[in-house]
Amino acid sequence: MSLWLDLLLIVALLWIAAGALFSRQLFRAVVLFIVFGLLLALAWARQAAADVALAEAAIGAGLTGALLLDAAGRFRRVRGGKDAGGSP
Amino acid sequence: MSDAALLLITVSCSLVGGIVIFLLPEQQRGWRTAINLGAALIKILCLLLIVGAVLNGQVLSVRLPFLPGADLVLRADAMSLLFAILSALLWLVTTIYAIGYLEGAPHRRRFFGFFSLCVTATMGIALAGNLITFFLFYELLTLTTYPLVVHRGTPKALAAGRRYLAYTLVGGVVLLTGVLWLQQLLGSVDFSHGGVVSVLADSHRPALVAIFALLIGGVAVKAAVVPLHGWLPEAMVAPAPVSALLHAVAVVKAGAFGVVRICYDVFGIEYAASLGVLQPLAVMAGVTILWGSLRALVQSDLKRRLAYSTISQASYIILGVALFGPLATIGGLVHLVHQGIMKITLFFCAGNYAETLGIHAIDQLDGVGQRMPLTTVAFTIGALGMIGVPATAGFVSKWYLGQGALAADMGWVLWLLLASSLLNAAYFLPLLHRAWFRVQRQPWPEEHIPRRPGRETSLLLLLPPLVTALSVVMAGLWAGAPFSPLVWAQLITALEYRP
Amino acid sequence: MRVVAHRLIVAGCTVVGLALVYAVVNVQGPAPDLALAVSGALAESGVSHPVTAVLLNFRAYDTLLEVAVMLVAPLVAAALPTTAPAPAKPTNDPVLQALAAVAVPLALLLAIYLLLIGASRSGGAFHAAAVLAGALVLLQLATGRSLPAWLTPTRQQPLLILGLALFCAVGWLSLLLGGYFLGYPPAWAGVMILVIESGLTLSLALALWRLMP
Amino acid sequence: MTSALGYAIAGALLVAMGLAAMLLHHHLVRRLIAFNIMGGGVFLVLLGLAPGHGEQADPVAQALILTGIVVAVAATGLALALARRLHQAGGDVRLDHPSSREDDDDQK
Amino acid sequence: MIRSDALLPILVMLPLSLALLLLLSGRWGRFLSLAGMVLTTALAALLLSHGGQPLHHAMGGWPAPLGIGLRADGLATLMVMMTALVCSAALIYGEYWFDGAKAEQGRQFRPLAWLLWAGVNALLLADDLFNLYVTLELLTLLAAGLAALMATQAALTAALRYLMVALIASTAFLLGVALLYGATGTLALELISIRVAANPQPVLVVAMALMVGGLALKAALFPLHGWLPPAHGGAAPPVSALLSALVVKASFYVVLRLWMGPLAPLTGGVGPVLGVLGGMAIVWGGWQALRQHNLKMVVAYSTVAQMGYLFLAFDLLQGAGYASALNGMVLQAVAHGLAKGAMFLAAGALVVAAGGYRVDQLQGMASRQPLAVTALAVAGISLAGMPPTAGFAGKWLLLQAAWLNGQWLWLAVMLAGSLLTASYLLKVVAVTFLPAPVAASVGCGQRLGGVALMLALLALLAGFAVMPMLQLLAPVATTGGWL
Repeated sequence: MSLWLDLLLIVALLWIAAGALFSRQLFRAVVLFIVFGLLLALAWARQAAADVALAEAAIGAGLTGALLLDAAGRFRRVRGGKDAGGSP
Repeated sequence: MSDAALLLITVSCSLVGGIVIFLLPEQQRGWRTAINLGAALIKILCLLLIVGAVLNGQVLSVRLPFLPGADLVLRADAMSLLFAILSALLWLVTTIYAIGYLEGAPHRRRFFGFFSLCVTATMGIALAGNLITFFLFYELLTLTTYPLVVHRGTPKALAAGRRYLAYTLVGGVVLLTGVLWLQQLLGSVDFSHGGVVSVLADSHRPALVAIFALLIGGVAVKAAVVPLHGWLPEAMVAPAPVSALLHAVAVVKAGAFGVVRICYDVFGIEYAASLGVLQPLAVMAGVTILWGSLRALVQSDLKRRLAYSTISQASYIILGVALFGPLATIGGLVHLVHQGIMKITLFFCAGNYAETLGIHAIDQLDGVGQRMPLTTVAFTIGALGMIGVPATAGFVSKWYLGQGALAADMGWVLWLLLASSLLNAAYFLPLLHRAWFRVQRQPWPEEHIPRRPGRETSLLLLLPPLVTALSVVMAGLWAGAPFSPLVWAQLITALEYRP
Repeated sequence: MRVVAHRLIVAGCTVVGLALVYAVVNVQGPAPDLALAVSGALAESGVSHPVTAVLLNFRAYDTLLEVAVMLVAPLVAAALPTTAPAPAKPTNDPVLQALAAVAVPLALLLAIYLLLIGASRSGGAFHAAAVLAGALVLLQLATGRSLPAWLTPTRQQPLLILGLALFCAVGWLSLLLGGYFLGYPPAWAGVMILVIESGLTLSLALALWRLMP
Repeated sequence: MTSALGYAIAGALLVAMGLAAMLLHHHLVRRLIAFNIMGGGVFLVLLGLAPGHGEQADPVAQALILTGIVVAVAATGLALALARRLHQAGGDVRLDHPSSREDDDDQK
Repeated sequence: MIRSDALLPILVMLPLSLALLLLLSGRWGRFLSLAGMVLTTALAALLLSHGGQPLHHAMGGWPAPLGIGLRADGLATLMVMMTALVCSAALIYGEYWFDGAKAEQGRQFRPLAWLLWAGVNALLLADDLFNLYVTLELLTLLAAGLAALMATQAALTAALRYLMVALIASTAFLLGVALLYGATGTLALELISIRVAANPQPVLVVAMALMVGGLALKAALFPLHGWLPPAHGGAAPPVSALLSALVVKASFYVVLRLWMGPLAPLTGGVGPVLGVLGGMAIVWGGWQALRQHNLKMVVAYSTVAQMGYLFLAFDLLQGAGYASALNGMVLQAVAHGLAKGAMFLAAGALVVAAGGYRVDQLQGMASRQPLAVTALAVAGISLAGMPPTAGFAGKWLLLQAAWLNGQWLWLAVMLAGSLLTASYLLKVVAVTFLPAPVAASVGCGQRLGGVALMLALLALLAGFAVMPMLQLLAPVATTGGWL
């Protein structure tokens, strides 16, 4: 049972990470990254690493996420015209 | 005073002098002159003390740790002293000349500073007791002469400087490779009479031939052996004292001295002969002698003609070494000194012509003998010496070289000497003819120093060539006197060919 | 050209991924003697929570350097000469303001709780600082102001380095008393750690907040 | 297969994915996302491979990860601070591939 | 009474604490910085006086596997001394360079530079794998921040690009740490060495590849060097000096430490790879330096080439040439640190005096800025490996190692590299002898050049202190530093 839960979590982690990495829209990528952070916190909790889980949620997902959100908004229209968030 | 201190002071007094000169403000002419002359005199004094010791049969040496398995060794033996004294004396003369020559010119601080460093390097080469020390000072010489070559700061001077470094640095790398290789075979390579490599097993002989080629190739660049001579004529753009330095005191001499050292005190002349490397060396020297003379013949610029003459003459020294035999060796070694004093005389005179009257080309020389008689007398003595006219120093050299060739049973060398002397005559005699026997046809190109009664040019410019010209005659006339270059060369030869 | 480069990158990263998976699967781990050592020395560490013991006692030096790392970003940001920053615009969102009114005091309490609990359970300076920084951000969003006006960036400097300075001070003290660097006497360890952590909480919170634009 | 190993493998895959994204993207924010995901992957490997799995995960590994998380946010914060300044100075936050600029430098 | 081994943490904590004090102090900062410089250099000299006897300090009093150790052997000692000299020179130079309109940046430069000093010392003395990671990260962020200090568009872009590359590298290194930790269960370098030697499993090869690869990236090893020239060339001169002389070298130092310690059983196949890349770096870096028209870019590409020597030497670190190669690479590292620091400082002085970056603007500098030109030339002589500098000693030993191992190709590459170095430096120095243009006389004292010359002369004088330095290294050379 718990193994299945872990497996599910792993698949979700990879899936969301892929989305965050290769999403076409920058904003969406950042949101997915925050979700990834929260899932990762869950993964830490599953591995009995409560300290890391807390820190991941607060710093990894929360603060880094906020930073990136702000940056995504700020740098949306970079010099040189078209939206830079597009996937290559 | 201990041996170590004596040797270190000998080498470093000009180093300290040079550094102080760099620190002095440009305007401090008096102090600069005092330091220059003071350092030169201290150096000569030290060398005299060393001569005294060496004549008593001592070999002074000092050893400082430097790299693992490679100490810095300074060592004074008869051969070092031959070169050391020559360059110390000529340095003094050249410094006096340079003070007069650069009167009022810019950047004198830089010039004299590097001039001093350059002599430090030369002294180090002369007194080096092993290959690594030799290499160290050899590279130092390259570096310290560069600023002198480009001193004028013209694009032409920079091009000459680039060429000079291109040749000498590559030469340095070749030399380094040879040093490294030999170091691997032998450990530390201290110079000693009769050579040090003969202890190696016969299986190393091919390697030793290669090492010989590398070492000689490295030093032959500075000795301007054809085809490695390309930098020398270009470097003529430098001021006349620098040319004198390059040709007679430091660079070319260092290269030739390097050949002598490597043949005698690294390989041992007999071992080198048994390796069969001397024959090619002799051929190289022969080619250089002829090629240099032929090229000199077609130069229309006075200093360039002198430069090609140097290329030719420097190889007499190498020829003397390569002929294998005591007589030829004496000839080569004594030519180390004789060529120095003769060539420096010629360059001083050429500098005087240029500085006083603006004469650079040969066809401007017409009638200069009347305008500048003393300078022209000195020039004549130098030129006759180069040709090898009896009663001059050059004759002594050629005499012994010829004897050596006969003793070595190499007749072709005799023909070579004859041909070279004819060529020498062919490119020097017309100059003398123009100077003495033609009348001035056109005004002097640029008369910097006006004629005054009894003084054809400034005293500082006039005295040095007269002194060196006098020494050319004396070396020719009293070749057998005690302490003459010839006697000294015979002493060294006796050591090298000791059974 | 670009496409080729991309394919190369993808292929390369696939290889890297495979190598990593191979490595991860094949690790032959040793006996967990380090974890045992941690629990063995826990009694002398001054705290009962092993992670805190590692962070602030056994490997406190790492943490000290890490706090120095944390200091770099705000320092550099302050060092870069900027044109005048855009004036903060307060959002007049009543919901946000109400939320802030409730959440900020709660966050403050939570931070203090996390700080104190760190000695025995999960928690500690880093968590407390993150919560505190979050509260500051919320306050900024709701009211347009967070820190008091007199606390200009220059005046924040002492607060910013407080944690590291305390850390260093304790280290120097322990050295000057003839001991090892940051070698607390067991009796004092708990107090020392709490002092350092309190300073760290404030400094890290400020540093994290300063990272925010 | 234990779940710890599973997480470690996931970590390895995350690193590879993150690396690919880091190299493929030029936009700074995307690179920072990739960097943080790579970091997460490394931490998963670190904890997953850490010896000993009792009731609590290896405290040393936990402490290392905590340190790592703080370092990562510091790096992200610094990068964004620089980027904001660059943006202000009129620069482009889409950074070219680090090794493809050789020739541009010569032309300066 | 203070423990004698407290010297090690003090060498880290003194610069760190000073950096904090400098953040608070206003006008007194300059004097504080100067006093700290003297003190820290004196402490480095004190460490030197231990004669390379290994010194060890257990942080927190916790012995190695549990706690973090600091450790100084001859190698670390030499590097600490070199760091002290370069940092001092850069800081003094900074006091003169950041003046007038740049005074504000100068105030920021000081604490950051002191933090960097602390970070470098921490890295040099680290005896713990994760501690190495933290110090590397500290240096990376500081380097990026310092490189961006001038806040021009070019500097910021270069700094960001560097940061991105360095972060990939750090991540790779950390992953290597994770694998090693998983495989050995410890972070203490000495214990890792023992356990790796006892059970050299294939995983370790991956860990090694990750760590060495990451560090090579940070050390700008060819072909991963693209980030370096703009970042180092575009920064303020004292910053360039610190980055090129110390930060890049720190990564090399970590490779060397790991190479001789934990990774020693695994290095067989990796040496030739590093050798090839190093050789290519020598040639390519030298060639690029020759092609540059921007003075600072010449110097920056020269760093790429010189790092090539250091990495090529890893392939010489074997067989009969082992001791020679080790001695040579350490000397080379020390010599390059001093010389490259001097060179960037001198280049900075020349750029100020010439009012521009281009090499052809340097006309007349030989007479207008003799100290800076001399510094450039002397440093260049050391870099080109010409006697009697420390650079010559380093290259001589490396050549000797190549000879002893029969690695003829490397011998040729190193010799050719010397000539390349000489050529690009000659290109620069030659221009300074041309007569100065009449106009364009920017007022600039000799102080900047003077500081640069001091550092360059140290590179020269170090050439006469080779034997004492090698004595310090003797235990390292025979035991590999560990065990």
